[in-house]
Amino acid sequence: MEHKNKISDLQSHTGVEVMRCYQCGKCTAGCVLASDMNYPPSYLMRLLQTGTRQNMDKVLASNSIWLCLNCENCLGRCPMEIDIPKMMDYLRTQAISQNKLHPDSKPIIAFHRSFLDSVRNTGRLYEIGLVLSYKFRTFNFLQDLAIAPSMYLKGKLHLLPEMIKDRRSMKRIFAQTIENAKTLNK
Amino acid sequence: MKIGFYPGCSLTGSSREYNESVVALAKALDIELVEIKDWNCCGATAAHVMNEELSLSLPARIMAMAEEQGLTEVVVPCAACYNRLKVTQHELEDENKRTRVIEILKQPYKGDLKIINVLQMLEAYGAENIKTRVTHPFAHKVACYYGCLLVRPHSILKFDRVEDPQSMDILIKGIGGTTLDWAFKTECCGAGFSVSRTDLVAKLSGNILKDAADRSAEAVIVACPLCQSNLDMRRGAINKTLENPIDIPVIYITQAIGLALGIGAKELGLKRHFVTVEL
Amino acid sequence: MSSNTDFEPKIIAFVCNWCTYAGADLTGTSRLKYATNVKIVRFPCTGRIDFLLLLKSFAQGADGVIVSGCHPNDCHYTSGNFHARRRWIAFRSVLDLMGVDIRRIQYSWVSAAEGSKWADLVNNTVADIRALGPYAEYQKVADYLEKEGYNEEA
Amino acid sequence: MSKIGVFICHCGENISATVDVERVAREIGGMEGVAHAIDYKYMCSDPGQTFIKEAVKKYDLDGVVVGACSPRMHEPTFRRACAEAGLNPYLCEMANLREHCSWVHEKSEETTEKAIDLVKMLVEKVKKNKPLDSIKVPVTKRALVIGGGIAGIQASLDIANTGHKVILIERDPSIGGHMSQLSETFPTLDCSQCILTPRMVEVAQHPNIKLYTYAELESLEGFIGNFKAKIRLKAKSVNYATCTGCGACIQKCPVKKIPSEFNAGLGTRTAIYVPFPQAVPNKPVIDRVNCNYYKRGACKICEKTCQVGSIEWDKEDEIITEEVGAVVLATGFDVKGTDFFPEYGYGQYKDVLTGLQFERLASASGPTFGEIRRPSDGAIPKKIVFIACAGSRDPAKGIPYCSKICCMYTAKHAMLYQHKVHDGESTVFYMDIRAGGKNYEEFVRRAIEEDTVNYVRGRVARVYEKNGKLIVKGVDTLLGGEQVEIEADMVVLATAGVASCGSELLAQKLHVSYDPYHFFAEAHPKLKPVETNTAGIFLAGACQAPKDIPETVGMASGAAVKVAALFSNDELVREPVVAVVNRLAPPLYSTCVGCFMCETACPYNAIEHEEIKGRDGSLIRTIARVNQGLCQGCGTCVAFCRSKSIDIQGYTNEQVYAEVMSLLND
Repeated sequence: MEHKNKISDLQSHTGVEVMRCYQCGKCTAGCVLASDMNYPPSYLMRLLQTGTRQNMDKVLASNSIWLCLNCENCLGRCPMEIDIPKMMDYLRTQAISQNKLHPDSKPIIAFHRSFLDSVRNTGRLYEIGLVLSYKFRTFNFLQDLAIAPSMYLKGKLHLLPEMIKDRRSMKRIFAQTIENAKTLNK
Repeated sequence: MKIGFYPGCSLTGSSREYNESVVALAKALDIELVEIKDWNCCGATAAHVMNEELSLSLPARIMAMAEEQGLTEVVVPCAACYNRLKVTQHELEDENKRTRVIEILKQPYKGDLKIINVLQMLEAYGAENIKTRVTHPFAHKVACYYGCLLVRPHSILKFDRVEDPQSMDILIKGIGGTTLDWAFKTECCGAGFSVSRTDLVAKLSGNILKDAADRSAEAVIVACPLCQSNLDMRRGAINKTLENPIDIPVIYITQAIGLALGIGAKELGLKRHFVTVEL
Repeated sequence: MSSNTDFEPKIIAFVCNWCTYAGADLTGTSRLKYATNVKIVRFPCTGRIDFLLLLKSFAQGADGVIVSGCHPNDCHYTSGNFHARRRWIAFRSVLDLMGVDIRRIQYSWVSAAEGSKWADLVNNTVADIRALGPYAEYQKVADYLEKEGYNEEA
Repeated sequence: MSKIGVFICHCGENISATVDVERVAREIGGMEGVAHAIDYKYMCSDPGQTFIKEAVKKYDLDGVVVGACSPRMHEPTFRRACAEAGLNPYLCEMANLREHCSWVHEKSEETTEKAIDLVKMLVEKVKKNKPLDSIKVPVTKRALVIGGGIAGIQASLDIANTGHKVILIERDPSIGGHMSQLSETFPTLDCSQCILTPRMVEVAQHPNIKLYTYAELESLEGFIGNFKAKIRLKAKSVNYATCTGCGACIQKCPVKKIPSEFNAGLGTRTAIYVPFPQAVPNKPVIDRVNCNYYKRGACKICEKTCQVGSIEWDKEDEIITEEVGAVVLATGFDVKGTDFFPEYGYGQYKDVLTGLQFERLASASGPTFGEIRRPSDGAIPKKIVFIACAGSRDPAKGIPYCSKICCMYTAKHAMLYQHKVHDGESTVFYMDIRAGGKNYEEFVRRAIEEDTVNYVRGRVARVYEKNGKLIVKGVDTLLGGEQVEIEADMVVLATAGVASCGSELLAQKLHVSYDPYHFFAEAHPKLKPVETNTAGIFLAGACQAPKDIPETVGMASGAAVKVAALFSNDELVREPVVAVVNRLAPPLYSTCVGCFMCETACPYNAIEHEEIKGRDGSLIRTIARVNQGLCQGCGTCVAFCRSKSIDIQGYTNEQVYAEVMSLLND
């Protein structure tokens, strides 16, 4: 029974039918990061098919869902047209809300958060700001120090952020979406 | 020819040479680009990964602004932005999602905007028409690199063919270049991991450059700032992973065509590349 | 539900010759026992069954009716059972309109290999109809047929 | 007032043990319209039947009801008995007192009463029965076989050997089909052509077989036993009456670069050509699309070289009409080309082949004379990869079904490769191995264990070329999804088997139904695998679904037997259980209002439009008429008929109402 519920649960949230997967492995064969993942895509689909809590936890705690680049090679080639990237999106939000995070996710989430902060505050991406706030999140100060100066010299970095006029709408959008969601999860 | 224009953040920052070349080329081809007023960031991978509603609302606002401005067609040079806008448009065909997003935006959204990428703009303009304006034939053997975001998901983007696309190759041939049949046309470069997982970017982008080099490409042609910055700005990190370093430049399709039309290297922002461009 | 045990419902089964009739034969050859209340009328195919005939049965005092033929795609005549099923779906609304309790019509598929299924079908239907009690509103149906100017001599 | 005889059988004790048969006979005897009612131990026995015959005569009965076993068991027996006594057999009915009563109930009042009800029901029915004559349809004892592959060849020979005439049509210039293209056959590895060509010759020489090659069916009219087939004989541009098949013209033909269909595009042929050396007939045709003369009005070299002047430039297609009694469809299948696979290079890599192309490479009569060589550079591949399920079981590509033969021929290919290239390495990427069949599993195991073929479970994501090698990116799902990359010299795709082109059109010409993939549909998935739902048209081989040779041959012989059975009598006798539209005297003609709901209901296209004309030939109205040759008697039309004008003999409204009434009125 648990099995059934889990599956239908996944489907209602993503519209993805994991039971369609017959484990041909074509997704894994074409995945550029499969070899770096705890579980390559097809293996991950199989874990989901079992529908057991242990395996679901395995998936959420794995680095696979964070290493997935959503390049959609898998979807493009899947004979059963299973939208694995969409499933990955869902699994990531689940992993965050259940706070089951693989260490590999830390820098990635940190980057995304820094990115979004910048967008929230300025309406656009403020690259120096992004890199700085990312570094404070990850305490990885040395990274990219090498290229930053030459980026600046080549005019690829602005010291001051570009701001959009209607920043209030940005605040509103964030407040009603991601921040709202956070409070819900708490 | 007059058309709406959404540069996106990277074109105003780390990839401004792309912006410069697009603008210069448009000018040379008498295409008038009308920038969307007070446009915001599309949210890119970050929003997509972190929160669905956010990932829909940000692009929705951009398109709403364009609609408000009375634009019907918008060219989006950044492949990432192009992908986000197209996918959002598709997702918002769903009644519930659309109403929800509209209430977030507090601003009307019709969703009938025609979103095209740079290749489509040039296609529409016509490879033949471009040919007639060529003054300095682009006589180089190059590898056209499309990446993921231009062609996938095919069911939504419906652009070119998902395996071995051709549109960029056709344009290059049009300006006197020869294109390689190579293996990594649509393999992922690591995209959003540029900062967070430079190691993986080095690995993936390395594979791509290696194949291009093995087939003795003089340059890699791209239409995506993420691909470009990964293959160009990250070249140092990439070369660390390879036995023998690769020095082939990575230039934008707009720069290649610009050169063929006799536009200056500076004007096209070729000086801004990390890997020196001598074409 | 109040089930009056002394009541013996009259049930007619309209079955097709190729699947259910043969299935019922198999019930016999396998000596499976079931209630005597059901009597089989044989048709070439459920597609042949005119549902006004079912109404007539009720009007004449049947307490329940079974319609059974081949499984989908197994129809001896390729599509008769589909026609029957479609007609049955349309017919149900008519019955509702007339206040006939559609639980009194058991629509089923029994293949030539499903002897035991036939026995179960009969027993369950008899139990259900018995629970529903005798069919009293048959006059209603009779009037309806009257109004439709319908008679079997047509 | 009818005179009906009722005969209750004890069936030894099978009925009498739980049913009081004497009481049944007694009570029925008292029924209105029953002239005679008895019970007896074994009604189906000789004495039993004699009782019936005598009673029919003695009481001059106009109806008989036998209360015994299931009519599915003995209805023919008792109807024959009645007929012998001079009573129309269709006035005899059976009440099923055994299977539907005595065997399924305990001994009791109710059981006996049910038995009485059942008999009464049939008595009431018989009162309404009408004498019927079984339908007789004349049979043209000549069969049309469409398709000259192994299925068509087998069916033709089997029918011809029963002494009946066969017309075999083949759209290509030679018979032989796909089997003639194969190298060795699984699981025995015997040479395909060695076992096929003798059969091809036999067909050509058989006195009962008329062979039309380069011919296609134009149209088919009529019904079982009485078809009219129009056949298009495509212009060969060569007079076969005079042509000796010397082949001089082929030697001289200047157009030499046409991809050879027989070699699956790996070899070339000329514009005037014989598809392959063992072709039957072994005479050339001119391919007008590629011939210089037909293209630009000049050349005619073949004409000059022909000693006997057989070239006929102005020959036109010819339409002939043949009358046949049965049709066997044996149009086979096609395979998907490599260009169907974007991820494997859209067919742009010369050394990515289909299974059929590999057959040609492995075949002694092939372009490389049986040596496995790369089409690109003629080198012998040291590493070869076979990809199973290429297109099959792939809903995204529109082919969800399993093509069935690929697992076996892939194992065979790998085996042949290992036998021919001893230092070669072969890898097979598969999802499942489907080796159901006599000695099939053993065959696959042999490939794996003895010929050391490397089987890897997983699909291949893509294939691309790099410095002359084909890079195959696959996966081993049995190692938890470990990626496998192979630098291969040749890749063979076990491409999906699909319906042969034009199947849909042909099916529509013949009014046979077909599945979503254009394979022809059998009449019943289990019990009528070689029949179609159009009486008189049968199926053989892969036109129904992908099949291997043994299955195809078996099916072809099955179809042949059905045809022979049909031809075994001069007239087709069918139960008169068919629909009829009532006819009345003028000015009514019929209660049919011509709405043709029946036509929409009929699965057999048996409803025809009958025009009723006045003396002056003016159209009065159009009503429905049932073609009794096509009608199978399902009666769906009866339920559809608004005006109750169409009815089905043996199950008329009158009859079934009588039955229902008798069950309820007491």
